[in-house]
Amino acid sequence: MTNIIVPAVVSLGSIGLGAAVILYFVAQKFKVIEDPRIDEVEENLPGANCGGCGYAGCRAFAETLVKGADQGDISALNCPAGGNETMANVAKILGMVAEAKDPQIAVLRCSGSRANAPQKVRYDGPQTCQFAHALSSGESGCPNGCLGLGDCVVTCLFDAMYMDEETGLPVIIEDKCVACGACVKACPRVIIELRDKGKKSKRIYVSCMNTEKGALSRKNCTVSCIGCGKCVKVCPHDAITMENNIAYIDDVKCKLCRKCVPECPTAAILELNFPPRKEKTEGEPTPAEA
Amino acid sequence: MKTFTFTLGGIHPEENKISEHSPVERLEIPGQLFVPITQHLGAPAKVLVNKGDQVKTGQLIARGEAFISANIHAPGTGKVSKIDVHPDQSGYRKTMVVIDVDETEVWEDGIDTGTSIIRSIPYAKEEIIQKIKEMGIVGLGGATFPTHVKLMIPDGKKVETLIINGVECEPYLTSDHRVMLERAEEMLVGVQILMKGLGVNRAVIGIEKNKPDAIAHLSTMAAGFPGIEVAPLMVKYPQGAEKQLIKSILNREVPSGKLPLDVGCVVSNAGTALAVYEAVQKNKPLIERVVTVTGKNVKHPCNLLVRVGTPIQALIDKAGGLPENSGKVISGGPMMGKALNTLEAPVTKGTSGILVMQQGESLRKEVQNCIRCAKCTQVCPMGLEPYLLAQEAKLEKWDMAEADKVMDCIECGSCLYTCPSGRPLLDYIRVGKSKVGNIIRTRKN
Amino acid sequence: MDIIEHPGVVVAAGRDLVKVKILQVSACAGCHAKGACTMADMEEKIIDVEDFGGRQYKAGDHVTLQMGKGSGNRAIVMGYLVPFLLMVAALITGSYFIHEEGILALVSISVLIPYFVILYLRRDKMKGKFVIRIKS
Amino acid sequence: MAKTESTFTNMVATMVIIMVLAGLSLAGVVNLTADAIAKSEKEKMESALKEVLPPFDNDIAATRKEVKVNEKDKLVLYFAKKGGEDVGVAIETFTNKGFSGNFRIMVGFRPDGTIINTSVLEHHETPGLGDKMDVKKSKFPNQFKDKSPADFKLQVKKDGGSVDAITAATISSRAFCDAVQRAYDEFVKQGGKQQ
Amino acid sequence: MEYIIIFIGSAFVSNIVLAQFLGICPFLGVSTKVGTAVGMGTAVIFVMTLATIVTWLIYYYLLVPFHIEFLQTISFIFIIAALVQMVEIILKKSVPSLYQALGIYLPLITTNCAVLGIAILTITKEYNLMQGVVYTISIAVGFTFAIILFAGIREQLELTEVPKGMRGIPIALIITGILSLAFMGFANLV
Amino acid sequence: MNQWKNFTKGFLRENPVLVLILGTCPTLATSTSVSNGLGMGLALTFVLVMSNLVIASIKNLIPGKVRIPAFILVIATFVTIVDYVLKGYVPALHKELGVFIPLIVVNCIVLGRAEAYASKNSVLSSIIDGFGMGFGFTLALMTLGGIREILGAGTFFGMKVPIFPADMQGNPKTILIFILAPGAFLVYGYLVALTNRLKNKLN
Amino acid sequence: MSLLTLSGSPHLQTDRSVRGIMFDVVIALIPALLVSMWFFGLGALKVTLVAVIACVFFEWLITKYLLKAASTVGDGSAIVTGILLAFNLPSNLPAWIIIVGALVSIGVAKMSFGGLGKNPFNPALVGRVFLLISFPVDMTSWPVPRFEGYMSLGGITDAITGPTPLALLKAEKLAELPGYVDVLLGNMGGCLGEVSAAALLLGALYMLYRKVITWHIPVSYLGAVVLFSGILWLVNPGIYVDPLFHLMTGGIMLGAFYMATDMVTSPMSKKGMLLFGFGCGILTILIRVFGAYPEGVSFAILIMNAFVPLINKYMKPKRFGEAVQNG
Ligand SMILES: Cc1cc2nc3c(=O)[nH]c(=O)nc-3n(C[C@H](O)[C@H](O)[C@H](O)COP(=O)(O)O)c2cc1C
Ligand SMILES: Cc1cc2nc3c(=O)[nH]c(=O)nc-3n(C[C@H](O)[C@H](O)[C@H](O)COP(=O)(O)O)c2cc1C
Ligand SMILES: Cc1cc2nc3c(=O)[nH]c(=O)nc-3n(C[C@H](O)[C@H](O)[C@H](O)COP(=O)(O)O)c2cc1C
Ligand SMILES: Cc1cc2nc3c(=O)[nH]c(=O)nc-3n(C[C@H](O)[C@H](O)[C@H](O)CO)c2cc1C
Ligand code: SF4
Ligand code: SF4
Ligand code: SF4
Ligand code: SF4
Ligand code: FES
Repeated sequence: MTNIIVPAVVSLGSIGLGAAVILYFVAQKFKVIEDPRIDEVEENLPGANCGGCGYAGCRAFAETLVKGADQGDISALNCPAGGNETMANVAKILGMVAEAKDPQIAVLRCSGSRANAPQKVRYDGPQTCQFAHALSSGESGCPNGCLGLGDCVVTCLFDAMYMDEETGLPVIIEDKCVACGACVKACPRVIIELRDKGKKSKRIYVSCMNTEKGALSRKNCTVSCIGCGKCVKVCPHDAITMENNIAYIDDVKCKLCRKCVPECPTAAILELNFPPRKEKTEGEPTPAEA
Repeated sequence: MKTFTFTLGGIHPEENKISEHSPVERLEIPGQLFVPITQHLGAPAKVLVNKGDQVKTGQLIARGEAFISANIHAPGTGKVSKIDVHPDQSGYRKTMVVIDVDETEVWEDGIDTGTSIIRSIPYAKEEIIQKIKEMGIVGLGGATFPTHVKLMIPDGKKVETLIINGVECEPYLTSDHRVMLERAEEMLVGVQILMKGLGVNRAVIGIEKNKPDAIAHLSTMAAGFPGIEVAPLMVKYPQGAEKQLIKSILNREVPSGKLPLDVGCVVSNAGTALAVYEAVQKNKPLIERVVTVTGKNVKHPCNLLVRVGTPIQALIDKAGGLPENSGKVISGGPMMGKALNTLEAPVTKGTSGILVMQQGESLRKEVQNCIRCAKCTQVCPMGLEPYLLAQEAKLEKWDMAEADKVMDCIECGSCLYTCPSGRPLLDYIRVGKSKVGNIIRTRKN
Repeated sequence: MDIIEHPGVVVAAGRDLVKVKILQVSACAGCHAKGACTMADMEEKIIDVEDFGGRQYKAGDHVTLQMGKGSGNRAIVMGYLVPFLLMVAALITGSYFIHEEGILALVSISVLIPYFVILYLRRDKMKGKFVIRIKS
Repeated sequence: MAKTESTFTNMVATMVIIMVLAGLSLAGVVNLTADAIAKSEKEKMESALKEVLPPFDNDIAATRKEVKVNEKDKLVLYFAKKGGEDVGVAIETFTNKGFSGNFRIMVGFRPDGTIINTSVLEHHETPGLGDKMDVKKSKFPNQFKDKSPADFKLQVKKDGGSVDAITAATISSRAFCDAVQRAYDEFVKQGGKQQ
Repeated sequence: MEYIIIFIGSAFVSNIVLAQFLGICPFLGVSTKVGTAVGMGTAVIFVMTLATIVTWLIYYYLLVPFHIEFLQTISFIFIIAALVQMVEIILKKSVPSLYQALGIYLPLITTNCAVLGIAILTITKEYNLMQGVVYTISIAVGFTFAIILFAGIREQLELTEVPKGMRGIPIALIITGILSLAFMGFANLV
Repeated sequence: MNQWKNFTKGFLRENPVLVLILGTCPTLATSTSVSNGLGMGLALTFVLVMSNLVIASIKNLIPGKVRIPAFILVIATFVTIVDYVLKGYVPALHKELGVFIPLIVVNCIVLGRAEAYASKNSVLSSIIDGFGMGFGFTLALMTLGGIREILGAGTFFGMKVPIFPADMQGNPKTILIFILAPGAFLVYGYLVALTNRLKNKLN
Repeated sequence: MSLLTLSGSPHLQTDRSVRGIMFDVVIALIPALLVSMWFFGLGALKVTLVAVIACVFFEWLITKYLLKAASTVGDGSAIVTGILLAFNLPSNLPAWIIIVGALVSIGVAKMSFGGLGKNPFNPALVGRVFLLISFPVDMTSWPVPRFEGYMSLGGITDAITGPTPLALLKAEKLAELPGYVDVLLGNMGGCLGEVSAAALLLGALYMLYRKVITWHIPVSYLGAVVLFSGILWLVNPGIYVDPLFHLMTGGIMLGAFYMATDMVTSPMSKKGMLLFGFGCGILTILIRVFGAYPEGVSFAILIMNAFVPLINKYMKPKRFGEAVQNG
């Protein structure tokens, strides 16, 4: 049976030779294997493809990260969904260090619930905020208020939002929100804002975006910011500014002293996750720093 | 007599021209007038008056400075009480000049308020255009496109025919119908002025055959006006849409993305012709128009001559008040009109009718899956595929929507009307149009 | 006109020519299991682009290449369809003269040689037929 | 262990070495399995022969005789003898009228032309339908036993023959008859015994 | 006539994807665009035909004379892989612009089980050269036909919202199943 | 990674057939019955384990650029071995599996494992990986084959499963289509959907 | 006063609804059902009821438990699918087989894609072909119609089975073919719904009148059948039957008017519909004359269903302004 062994070995040997030659040149010319670090980085990303990083998906972001590392700088890149831990892991893979970023969270800057901003007309088009916004000022008449049709809720990939049936407003679940910002982009009225999460998740913000004059906005909603400026005056840290009839609290400057909150005549300033206030008399300054 | 019509698509909703036989009445000027500074397609006009100023009826109060813009005149005599925001027909607050109307009306100098009909047109082409521009004339057919712009034919283009749109294909509406019956002669003079302004010697007035009295009346009258003909049209929506009308009458199709100019014609509404007459022959700016107030449950459906800026509430009151079971109040016709969310909004130059719908008929059908029945495709007068465009818009496939010519949609609503699944086709298509429009614009820049 | 787009990265940019690197993946790589299956499923290709509107590019820029569908179809016709037809034609005509199938097979394959030689000689003429642009 | 570099010589050398090794081991395996393969093929043929023939004692493989029908299709005849006496002929026959193309069956005849038995060698008919022509799957082939095609009309009843077709597989049944008929014709042509 | 029978039989009756289960990966994986499907199909027709001719030659003029048919698998896979690469190289060298245009337009053509499978089947079915070529072309045409239909359906499905659990591979397989069901109508056509 | 996890990952989480959708052709073609599925599964497992073993042991000897051809060569050798062994000793199975045995050589699972795993890991882990993946493949094929055999032929491993009423000749009226091509696609489709659901539930 | 309602224009909608369209189809199918009950007895009714109930039940079950969505059985499409499935089955089919068919129709061909309007293939036909291939025996044994059939209550199992005209054709038995009158009235073997061309035509006229379907698909379908079978007949009248016979037998009438016209699975443009119908016609005759199956309607329509997306892509309706695009 050697008669088959010899031709077998010879022909295979020559095919092997030929293939090796061809493949050598081919390999020389084109073959690329993707940078293995990309896969590794991608594995460490949450894989939610939420777009919070500003790239088309986790893989695109991984590619950017690797490229950034090659250029020696990934400080501008951040994965909000994964948070500091993920970024630290990724940085380690790439041999870099990631600075910890303050965690953020989405807040709804509107308190126009069914009770506060009663329905004046009925909207009967496609049930999305985008359409309702394009058609008219909405059911309550407030041109800046929440339309309550939940475009934001639908977009959230982390199940961090739900519609409160009673108020007709979306609610952000603190533990779940990763501040990817998808809802901010989805809201046609841009009333969701990403803010620093603050110490122990304490936050103070003006929950209104109505730029109309006070009297007008009060017509539609009892808790609107009327642009009276009282909070601006009372804030000891210069954290509040007034523009377009609407007060804005800068989350970096705000020291969470809570002085502005009782000052607001329409209760448009919300405080979250603070211990209950002690019963106090009118005008008495609240204790600074919680 | 030959009946003209267009070929692709079209629907025939119930006509319901309830107010057809009610002669135009004048609605008295209300105590306060809210005059928006944008009542036309294009840039807002620049306000010329200040709070506290006294204005006369017909006085220029805002000037349209951009190329596509229009002048605004005071629709009443009185004091400018404020220049502030007030809800317009969309419910959003827009800047308006608010005039507290005086008891006695004082007209701006030079305006001829007499009723005599002046037939001779001693003006040259340029003067005509200038006058139309001064008087703030915009198209009354719905789009409120500044009429003087239409008359300025760019070099290299040639216009041969003026088409006067007296179709009024929208159900319920009758304002153009009444104008054509009651003010035919003035209107025809207006047509002549437009012809002169355009430099054409042929004008065709298109009227749907559900207005036989108007066809007959105008045909006889037109005998005295050389070059003007009347074309009876088949009753089919949207017969009055510009492109369809041109197809019906001239058998020419305006190509995608092109203007009527490109097929040698200009289309103007019948009411616009009347406004042109008044502007040129009587120096009267566009401060009032005929508005149909109608609806199945409205007590006195009527056609009213209304000053611009009058709150819509006043019109409804005149027609017998808002009926108990009203579900929707629409500015315009049921096919193209806008549902109002407040009756405080004022009448503007473009308001052709106020329609009050009953609660039952005002609610949309339940939305079901598209069954691909192709009915929407069959009725689309532009030969589009609405089911596809809507779905592309819904799933944000803008490039596909563009390739499928979403921008050609004239928003006639035939598709949504006809869909057995009650799909909100036009709502989606509108979103598609605005997105694709933006994309095209940014690409150009 | 239908446009085909493909992302790429600039590798070198000159005054008249930009070289763009694209990653061509196989059909299999379109599937989500590409991590598991790596048989020749990706290749980098360098594309020369002359039509980039005079804009400035530098190595590392991410760009999108565009090509008319017509160019793509022409490429398929010239790269695959014509050689295929030549091969079959040679096979059919050859079968009347050549009765040894082995030689017939060799002949039909070898007609590809002159074809590609001709293509090679005309390569500069062909350049104009495949218009690749960088999307602005 | 350091990784081998991708130099030209290295590459060629590795490839050649692996190829040679592969060639060697394959040749070995082929050698090892060759007997088994030959045996299994022989067994398959013999078991088919045994199924359709009465007991015989000659070297039946040696009596093999091919009759080419056309370029591709052929009939194969085997002649069984016992004690030098002709006891039967097995004919490997085919049809191309099957539901899914060709199939091959083996038919055994007694010297007098009666059918001893049939056996399906290869087919692509639908499982559950056409494959019922196999003895193992249904009784359909039993109706051919001991019949002589001289008086047993090899056509399905629908077509006026004597064969009960397999329910819902008339096509296969028809094709089966076609194959048997072809075998019988050859049997008659050959005169029923080895010449 | 014989060739017509082979053609109908292999392109429709036992379609490579829908009945023979070969080349499913590119079938499922190829872009959902009809245009790409057409291009892919053309490329596959060429590559398959070329591969069959070459492997046929190798088999009958190398493996058979030396009695080394057992090297079939090993040699075929190498030859096909090398062929595919050669086509690429030749295209690149002869007309770089054409090669570049293909790079943008089409996915990479790879050796998959369809190409190898058909090369092997051509041998198994004992076809002569002409029959083998006709067979291969028919198979490739059948493949192209199937992916074009499939791409069309997928393009349409992209605009209808398929239930979440079924999206992607499951629905693609269901469509293929129904398509395969429909193609059974061609049964016994030849 | 812990070896047990390494072994079991192919069962569900990274099941090559049901999750990664690799090697679709043999999956569909050879799952007409449980035994065919088992046969194919074993054949593939053998090739997988052996090639993983060889590749893992010689991985450092092979220059990077001929890695893939060398792997293919190793795999093709084992495939041919399996081919001949089956032909010699289980001819019936060999006939059923037909062209799909040589086609193991282009199977993504085998090459993918060689490339992604064996070329980077130790011999032991590679063998375990091969067994795990092979087992996952076999499991999937047998599930598919089981469903198709029961519904389509009314049998399981050739034994009658009496769930179908019999026709006049006493044969069960099975749903034939399941052993034909369309049935393969449908069952596979729903099995993939089901696996996805299961996987999501587990996560 | 209650609240005003807001929505985009238009503010009018037609009163045609999906449910209305589906019930029109049901109404159109009633004459054919009555005829088949006349010929096949209560078996016909039983098959229809089982199919309809199973279809509706599966749709309800799947929407509720798998898709977890609002029920859609109210739209009536499952009823149409059920009836049409039944019309494609022989009247003596065991109930469990019908239920399997209904599950395939609704579960596989319709709900897997998301329900009404999303399925690329005709559900009833997928169900039928599935059954045809799975149970060829049961699916091709047709009870012989008898005038007294309606009296033999449920005596279905032992009904005599006989061939359909098309099966006779396949068996090349031209002599035994029934006459035209029998064919027109339905006095021949076959599925429930394909027996009476006259009853089907009556229903089709109703659907045309109600604008549920347009003429394009049926006309081009039947035209292609006449054309193609006519050519064959002219070439050799000895082996091929005349076009009229083709038209009247088998499922062509049912297919052309009720199944190829299923709006979900047919093209959107008029041009497309004509091409679709034509393709169905050609394929039907091709399969009937040259293929394995005596009847090709189901396969032909399913195969053409697969072409619909391509037809829709390349045969757009005529656009306004298109003609003068370059002028
Ligand atoms: C941006 C723009 C430019 C236009 N330019 C002209 C023009 O130059 N001449 C003209 O006659 N009409 C012009 N039109 C007016 C249109 O032809 C048309 O009459 C107007 O949009 C109202 O039509 P509608 O009511 O059918 O929508 C223009 C319209 C738009 C939106
Ligand atoms: C669907 C549709 C229907 C229309 N119907 C009418 C109509 O009935 N009468 C009318 O004058 N204009 C109608 N128009 C507006 C005309 O297209 C066109 O803009 C108008 O006649 C131009 O005249 P104007 O600029 O004087 O308004 C309609 C537009 C659309 C899109
Ligand atoms: C999937 C499928 C496979 C079939 N396979 C066969 C087959 O292998 N052999 C056969 O004769 N008929 C087969 N048929 C049945 C024929 O198409 C047809 O029913 C038969 O030729 C005529 O039926 P009869 O035997 O009841 O007259 C098959 C049918 C189907 C649906
Ligand atoms: C004219 C018409 C014909 C129909 N034909 C069928 C049919 O052949 N098969 C079917 O399952 N459903 C049919 N339907 C019902 C419905 O469209 C079908 O169930 C959808 O395909 C399900 O998405 C038909 C409906 C209409 C209006
Ligand atoms: S709530 Fe908004 S920011 Fe937070 S996770 Fe959801 S989408 Fe992202
Ligand atoms: S926050 Fe914005 S997106 Fe969310 S419900 Fe309100 S309006 Fe809609
Ligand atoms: S609204 Fe647009 S898409 Fe709809 S019918 Fe009218 S033109 Fe066509
Ligand atoms: S009319 Fe409605 S249901 Fe019919 S195709 Fe258009 S969108 Fe779909
Ligand atoms: S297994 Fe991938 S193409 Fe066949």
